[in-house]
Amino acid sequence: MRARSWLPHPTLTLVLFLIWLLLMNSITPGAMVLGALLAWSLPTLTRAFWPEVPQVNSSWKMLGFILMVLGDIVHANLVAFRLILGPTRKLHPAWIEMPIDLQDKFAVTILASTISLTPGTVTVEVGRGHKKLLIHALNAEDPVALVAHLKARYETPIREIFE
Amino acid sequence: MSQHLLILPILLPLFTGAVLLLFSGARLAWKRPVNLVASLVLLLVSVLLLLRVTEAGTQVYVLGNWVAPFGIVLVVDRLSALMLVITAVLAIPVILAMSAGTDRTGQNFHGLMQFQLMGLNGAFLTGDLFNLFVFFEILLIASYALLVFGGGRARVAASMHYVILNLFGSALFVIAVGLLYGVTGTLNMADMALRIAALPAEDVALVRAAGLLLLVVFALKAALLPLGMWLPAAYASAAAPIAALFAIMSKVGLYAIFRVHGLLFGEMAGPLAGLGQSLVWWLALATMLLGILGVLGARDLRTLLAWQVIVSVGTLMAGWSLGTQEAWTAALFYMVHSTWMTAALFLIAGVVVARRGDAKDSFMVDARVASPAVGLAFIAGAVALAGLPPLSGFVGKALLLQAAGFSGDMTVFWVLMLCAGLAGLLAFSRAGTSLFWRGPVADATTATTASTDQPSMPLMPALLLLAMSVLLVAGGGPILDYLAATADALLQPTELIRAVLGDRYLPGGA
Amino acid sequence: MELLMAVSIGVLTACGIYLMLRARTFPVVMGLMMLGYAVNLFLFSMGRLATEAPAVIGRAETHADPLPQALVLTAIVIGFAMTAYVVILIIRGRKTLEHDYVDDRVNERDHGVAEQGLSKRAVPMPPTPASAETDGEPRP
Amino acid sequence: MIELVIPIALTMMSLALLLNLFRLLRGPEITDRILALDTMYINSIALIVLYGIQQGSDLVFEAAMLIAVMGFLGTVAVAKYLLRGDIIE
Amino acid sequence: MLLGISHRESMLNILWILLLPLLGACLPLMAARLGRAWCAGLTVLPVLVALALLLGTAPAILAGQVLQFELPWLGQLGLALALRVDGLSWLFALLILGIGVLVILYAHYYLDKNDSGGRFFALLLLFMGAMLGVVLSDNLLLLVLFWELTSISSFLLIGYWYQDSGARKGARMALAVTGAGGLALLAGMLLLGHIVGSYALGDVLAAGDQIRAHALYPLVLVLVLLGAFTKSAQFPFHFWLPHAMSAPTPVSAYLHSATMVKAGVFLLARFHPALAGTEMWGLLVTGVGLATLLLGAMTAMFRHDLKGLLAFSTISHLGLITLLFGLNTPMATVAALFHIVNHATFKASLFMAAGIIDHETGTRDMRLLGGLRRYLPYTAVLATIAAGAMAGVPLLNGFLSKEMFFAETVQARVFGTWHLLVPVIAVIAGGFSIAYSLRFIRDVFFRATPNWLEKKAPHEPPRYMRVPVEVLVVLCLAVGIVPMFMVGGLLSVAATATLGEPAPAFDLVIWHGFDTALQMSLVAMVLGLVIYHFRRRLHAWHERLPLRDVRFVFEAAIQGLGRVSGRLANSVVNGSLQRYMLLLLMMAFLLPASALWAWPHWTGSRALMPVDPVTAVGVFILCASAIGTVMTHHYRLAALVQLSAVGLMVALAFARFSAPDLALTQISVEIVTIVFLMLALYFLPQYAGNRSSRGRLIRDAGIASVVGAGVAALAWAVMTRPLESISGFFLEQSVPGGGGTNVVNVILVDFRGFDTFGEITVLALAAIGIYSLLDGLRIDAPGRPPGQLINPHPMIMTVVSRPMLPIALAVALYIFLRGHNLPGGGFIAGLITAVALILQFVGNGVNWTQDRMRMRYHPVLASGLLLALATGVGSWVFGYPFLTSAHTHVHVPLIGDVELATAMLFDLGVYLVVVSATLLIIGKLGSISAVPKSTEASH
Amino acid sequence: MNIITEAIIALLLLAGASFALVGSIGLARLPDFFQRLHGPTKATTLGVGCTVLASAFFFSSTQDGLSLHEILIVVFLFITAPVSAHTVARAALHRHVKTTERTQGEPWRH
Ligand code: NA
Ligand code: NA
Repeated sequence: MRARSWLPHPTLTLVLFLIWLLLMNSITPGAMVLGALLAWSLPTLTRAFWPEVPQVNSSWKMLGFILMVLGDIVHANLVAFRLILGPTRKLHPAWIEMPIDLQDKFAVTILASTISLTPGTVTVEVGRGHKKLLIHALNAEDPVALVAHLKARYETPIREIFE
Repeated sequence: MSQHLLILPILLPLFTGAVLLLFSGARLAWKRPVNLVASLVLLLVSVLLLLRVTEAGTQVYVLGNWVAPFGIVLVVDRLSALMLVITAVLAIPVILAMSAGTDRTGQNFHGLMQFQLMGLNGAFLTGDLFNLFVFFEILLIASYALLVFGGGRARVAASMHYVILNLFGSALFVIAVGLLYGVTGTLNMADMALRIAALPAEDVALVRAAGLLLLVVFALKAALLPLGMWLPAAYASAAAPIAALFAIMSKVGLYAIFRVHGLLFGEMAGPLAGLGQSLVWWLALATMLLGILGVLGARDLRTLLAWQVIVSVGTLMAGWSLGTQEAWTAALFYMVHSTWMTAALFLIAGVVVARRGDAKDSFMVDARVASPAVGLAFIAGAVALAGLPPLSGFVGKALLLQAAGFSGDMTVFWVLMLCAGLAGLLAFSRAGTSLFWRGPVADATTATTASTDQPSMPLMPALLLLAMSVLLVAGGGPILDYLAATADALLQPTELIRAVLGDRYLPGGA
Repeated sequence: MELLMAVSIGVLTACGIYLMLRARTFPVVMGLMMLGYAVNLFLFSMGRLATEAPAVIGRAETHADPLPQALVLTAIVIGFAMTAYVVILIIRGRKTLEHDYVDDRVNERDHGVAEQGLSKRAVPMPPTPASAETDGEPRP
Repeated sequence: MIELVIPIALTMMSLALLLNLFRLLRGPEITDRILALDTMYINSIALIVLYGIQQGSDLVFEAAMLIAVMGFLGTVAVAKYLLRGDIIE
Repeated sequence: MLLGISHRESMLNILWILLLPLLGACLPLMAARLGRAWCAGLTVLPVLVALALLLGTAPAILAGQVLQFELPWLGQLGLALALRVDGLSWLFALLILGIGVLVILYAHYYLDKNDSGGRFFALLLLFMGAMLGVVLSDNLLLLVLFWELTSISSFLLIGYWYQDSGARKGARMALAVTGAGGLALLAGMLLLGHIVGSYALGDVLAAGDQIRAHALYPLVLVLVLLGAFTKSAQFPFHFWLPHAMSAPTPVSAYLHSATMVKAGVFLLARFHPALAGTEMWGLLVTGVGLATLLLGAMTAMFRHDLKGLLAFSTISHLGLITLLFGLNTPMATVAALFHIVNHATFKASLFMAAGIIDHETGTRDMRLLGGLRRYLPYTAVLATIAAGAMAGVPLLNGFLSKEMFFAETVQARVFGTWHLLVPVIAVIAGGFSIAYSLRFIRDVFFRATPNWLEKKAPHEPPRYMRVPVEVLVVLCLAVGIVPMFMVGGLLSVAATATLGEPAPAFDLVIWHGFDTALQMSLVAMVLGLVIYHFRRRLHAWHERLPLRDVRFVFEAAIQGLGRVSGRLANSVVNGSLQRYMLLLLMMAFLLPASALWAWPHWTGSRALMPVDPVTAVGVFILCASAIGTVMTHHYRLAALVQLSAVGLMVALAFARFSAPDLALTQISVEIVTIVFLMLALYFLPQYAGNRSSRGRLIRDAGIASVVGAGVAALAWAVMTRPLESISGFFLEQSVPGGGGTNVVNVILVDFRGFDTFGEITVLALAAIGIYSLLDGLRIDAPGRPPGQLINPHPMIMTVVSRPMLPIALAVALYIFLRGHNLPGGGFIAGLITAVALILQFVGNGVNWTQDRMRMRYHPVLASGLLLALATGVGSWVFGYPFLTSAHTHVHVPLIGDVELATAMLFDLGVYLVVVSATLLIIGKLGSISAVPKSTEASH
Repeated sequence: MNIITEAIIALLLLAGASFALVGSIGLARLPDFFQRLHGPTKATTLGVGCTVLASAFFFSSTQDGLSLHEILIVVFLFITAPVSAHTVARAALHRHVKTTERTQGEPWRH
């Protein structure tokens, strides 16, 4: 869908505004005016570089997803702690192919990044036409179960948010 | 407004260069006159500055209104003004020669030329040691681009050596400047001179080390043996007008030695006075010897000229290391002469190359340039450069020999000077007979490599420079008076220091 | 701490110089970069070392010497420009000279040879990346 | 308490950097070295931030942020080079 | 009164005598188009005027006056445009101009239609002017100046027929020998000037005793004599002269009779008062003259070429004159001057005659000629008379001076007990002289006419071509018959001028009794006839001698010199960067090391910082990565990765030691540099095996370590010393004067904004230079790594790159805005922007990105520079110097106080330059391997 | 700064350093490249996250006003770290970098 020309990326504008406030590290009128100006002008200026605008269906869901991923990161890191420090012979590394149903490139990227961020798995390759992901798992005793887990926990919410 | 005249030799080329860059897609028919007119204005400015310095003494320009030694100052004294004029005079024939078509063989010549002038003028004007480094880098990077202008195997190969050695040289420069700052706590050269004069005894060795390191850096640019080996290949391979422009490049090193070592290690410097002179003396003699060998062995004109540059470097550095007023006067005269005459002959070599087609300027191929005008110009240039009368080389050489004096330890110098003349005589007569007298008439249009866009090369720019040689001889009296005063001022830098540090600790800012 | 800094400068200088003495272009460029680091640290250290003393007024009680820092900044930028130029030059050299040695031993001024671009020294073409598996390192 | 913890944290970070160095020097694959460099970059962020806390000054914050924003470009460039040779085409 | 003072009007005349030929040299060049007659006519005109002016001074000169003219020129050098006409210079000037006129006339007929008359006559006039300069100079340096000018112009005259290899070689040889002599003369003159304290000829001539007593006298004498001997073709420098015969005959007639070769003996005469009179003078001058006399005379006998014979005869006669000067008696001087005149007349006419013969028969080989009297009776008579003068036949001028010469040789005591050597050799040489003169006449004009000549039937030359010969022969006769009337007065004033004291009384008469001289003449005559009689045997004997043509020897020597020199030079400058680098390194190390050798103050008094273990680890990593880079440098990619670890550690070091700006800059630069090197590596081999020997590696490692240690020691020495620097001012003035709290930034954009200006210029220039280097360059990769078919733009990278652009731009703006007060600034902001855009290149490709960027880099680059420039120039409006900054606080509604500094505008210029330069480089580099747009796959 | 804040900061610092260290240990000791990849990409990222959070707490409590800009580091890192991990892994995959024999499955390559 085509974005409105005066506000091509509303979400990006919001994000930039927040980033600007964070950068200034203070909420002063000056910072907000400048930030608003920036948050509006930068996406407009760089529109040519990002023609296809990802559609965010639900900001609340996205927030929830982010929090869940953060939680997973912390939790999984503790697991990784054990795996890395433990005897390496007990690891079960595996190549896993994960079929995906996402259409949007942006959504696929979010999925791939999420998988990479959560310990134990790294997205190594995206299949042609992004129909599948190649994942390397550090310790996957049951690859099939892992794929099911990843699809349920990450792919489904992402699809809900973006498609 | 007239107080800003001092900075114009830097800003004018910068502005012109930037404008040429702004319209980099414009046709050469527009760029050429812009470049030329800017250079003519530059010449005017330089001459005005020289006149002003002659009348009113050393001039100082306080950049950013921050007084020395805190801000950067530009200083125009007799030496700087002289260098400005030499450079501006040189620039005009170079631009004229390039504008005949060689500027088509590469990109952005006209812009680069202006930036080259900016770098050179900045180096001649600045009174700050680190700023000198910065301008060195400007003039170097412009020269890198100009040296390889037009491309080709020889240029690329020579360029590689030139660039890499100079990058190393720049690193050494930074180390030396850093060291001097670390010990003296200042960057303004006049201030540094005062601080070196009052240096605690235990720090003298450090400053001595830094001074010698600087000498190495400058000697690299000046192409003193054993640091000058990059030069023959570089000069011989560059496009002829570029090689002509490069005649000033090796003089920048010499200028820096006169300026920096004259100021920092002058008579005020106590134990450091005359730093490096005795060492340079022997290196200079070795340089002359090597140059003589190269001149004798050269098998084409541009290589011959490149080696002739080495000879003149040796001669000049020997003159510097003599350290007397007479010697410096003579060296300065010789510098002016050799810059212009080297350039003139490179321009003539360009004409020869353009006319001889595939034979280029090789002595080994039979093809003669059948133009009496070119031949005459060549003779005049050769006479001047070989130091034969009645042109300026003879005067320079005689002055240097007189200044060297007649004691026994000057024997080697005398012998080398005379041998250099003889070698020039032999080599140039060989060159002349090969290029102008031997073989069938050369016809560039039948050459296999020449295509329709073979750039032409006019003789007139070279004639302009040759006329300068006549001027140097005919008007030698006033010129020598000026140079003698320059040498005096270099040996007695107090006037300069006073001009720079008049009221030392006034807060600046607008 | 001064000793550590001096050692760093020394090691960087030594490594840079060793690389600059190599016969091929790329190591020389790496050597120049390494020397650049050394020189920048050297210049920096000429203002003496200071800790907890950034030269920002109001943000610390004492201030490190700001002048060498400014000089180093200039030196870094110039070094960056020069590195860029020399890197392009060696690429150009590789294309024009058809080898990646710093020396072109073909005597250009040897008449007639230059025009034909003949090489007196048969310069061995370095192995192409295709034949140099995993950047040439021995596999474990 | 913080004064006590920071040296410990700094020591652990130094140790981490040393381990990265080991991988950087050891290889064996070029990708190992790239990974080691990437990790060094990220660990440096932590080191800089720790140092900032120790000094009580956030003047070095931007340095850490720049690594976070731009540091990965180097890794990406080298990795892309390995894939294609030309990283921009 | 010996040195009379001149009249005013004649002073200017002297100058005109010199200037007319010199300036007149332009006339024939301009008249060349009008035809030969105009050419010659316009050539002779200034010479005739000059001659008239000279003759106009005759009364004064004959009255013993000295005319002088002086114009100050290069006083600092001691060079003045000072001229003098005294007896000696008048005599020479007369010869130069008089014979010059005849030669011009002769040449007009001699030159071929194809020869360029303009060039010929111009060079002739130039040469004439130079010769006049030599003889008229009243200043030593001026003399040298004209002396070398004669060498140069004679080079051009000898090489007039340059298509002929012999002419070229002969010209070069003449120039080499006489030019070298000229350099020696220059040295000699400088020394003389030093000894006397003046370069004025009068002063020098008056200081003879002082000169002879000076320790440098031997050196001066040798140098001056080198000049004289080379010019006058004295043994062993005589060899150039015969080869100069390749010149057109008028040139030979001029150079080798009256002018060029006479310059040498002129020098002996001119400096006689200053240099003569010592034993050394006697031995050297007499000895060389004697050797030359004999050698020349003997060799002339063996020449088959007419001009060759005349050339060696010339050498011989110059030896005779030299010998006379060496004898150093007043009468010998008179004799020498007399012979100079005589030789000029008869030798010029002989050369002209030889030219006529050559012209008419097409050969000069006496073995081929004969019987020409039938065809050229008139010329035969003239030549015979002239040859008679050369042989010294009574009633001809040569006889008189030869008699005087013989008489003087008997008196010679130069060689002590060997004094008889001089007359004996003189007689032998006289014999040879008679023999070759005889041969000249008989073999050419008499004998039987060869067949080939009969077919050709040569005839007499045009009427006026003979006139010069006639005039000269008449002079030979006139002087020979009425010598005192003809030249008595002139010789007297010339001798006076030469000796510097009144000339001895002499009487030139044809018959002065059957004295020793006449007896010697008779012996010589008999000897000559004998030699001529046995000439065939002598020739046969001579041909068996293992002699080599000097020209080939000389050429071989010169070429050998060139080869050896070239080889030596090229063995030093051998094109090896490694060598140059090593030498530079050694100089850069050894010179400072010499200053610091045994220096006891390596550690200063400054309190040291305690070591912090984390920093120690950092230093360890830094050093280990650096060494790792070196160890793996053959595996370029691996080395590069380690190198960038070094860069990272350097950035950390800056952060650690209170330089946040530096840390930011270092990191930004580091990342861009890696991208850049990766781009570059694509075009270079990835792996380069080791080709250096082990010894070389160890040597290099050793040198590197020593230098590294040196630099470290320097750093240590400085870091441990207290510093009293100008930086306090910056800390004080940063806020009030510069309007910023970040002192480093204020220094960059204000206190030392000019440095920054330069720095961005360098960056811009690097970009332009790179653009030029890469322009038109298209490189196919040396070979692609495996997997080349995979998608060039992995989706994840592409997708992430897009939001990163606005985010990074926001960061860049933030960094830019805070720069003046906090770490940041235009440069770093520029690099961040560049990185954000590079990311687009990497993620999406060159064409995709450039389509969207629509940025023309050159104009942006220029705008950046111009903006910075405009900011700087702006302060002129307010009467402040360039780059003077202003800052103020502005209240903006909603936003509050905003601090505005012009320095920020300057920083914006920096920003623009950095962005455009970086992108220009990266974009250009990326595009040289890029597939053309049309074939790029869409994605 | 009260004791609780201080404790939180200390805890975060220790946790952060530990994660970073463990990540680096993984990089150093795991047997093949793909396994080593897991250590740094995440553990280290989290380590930085904790440290940065500590910094945010620290500067919020020592200076007036909240200091949240540290969050930006985490944000940027979470955007960029997966990309670098992905590209390096991909490069390794296509260069046929070996894995230990016990690795299950086979990777596909384009
Ligand atoms: Na100011
Ligand atoms: Na800054």
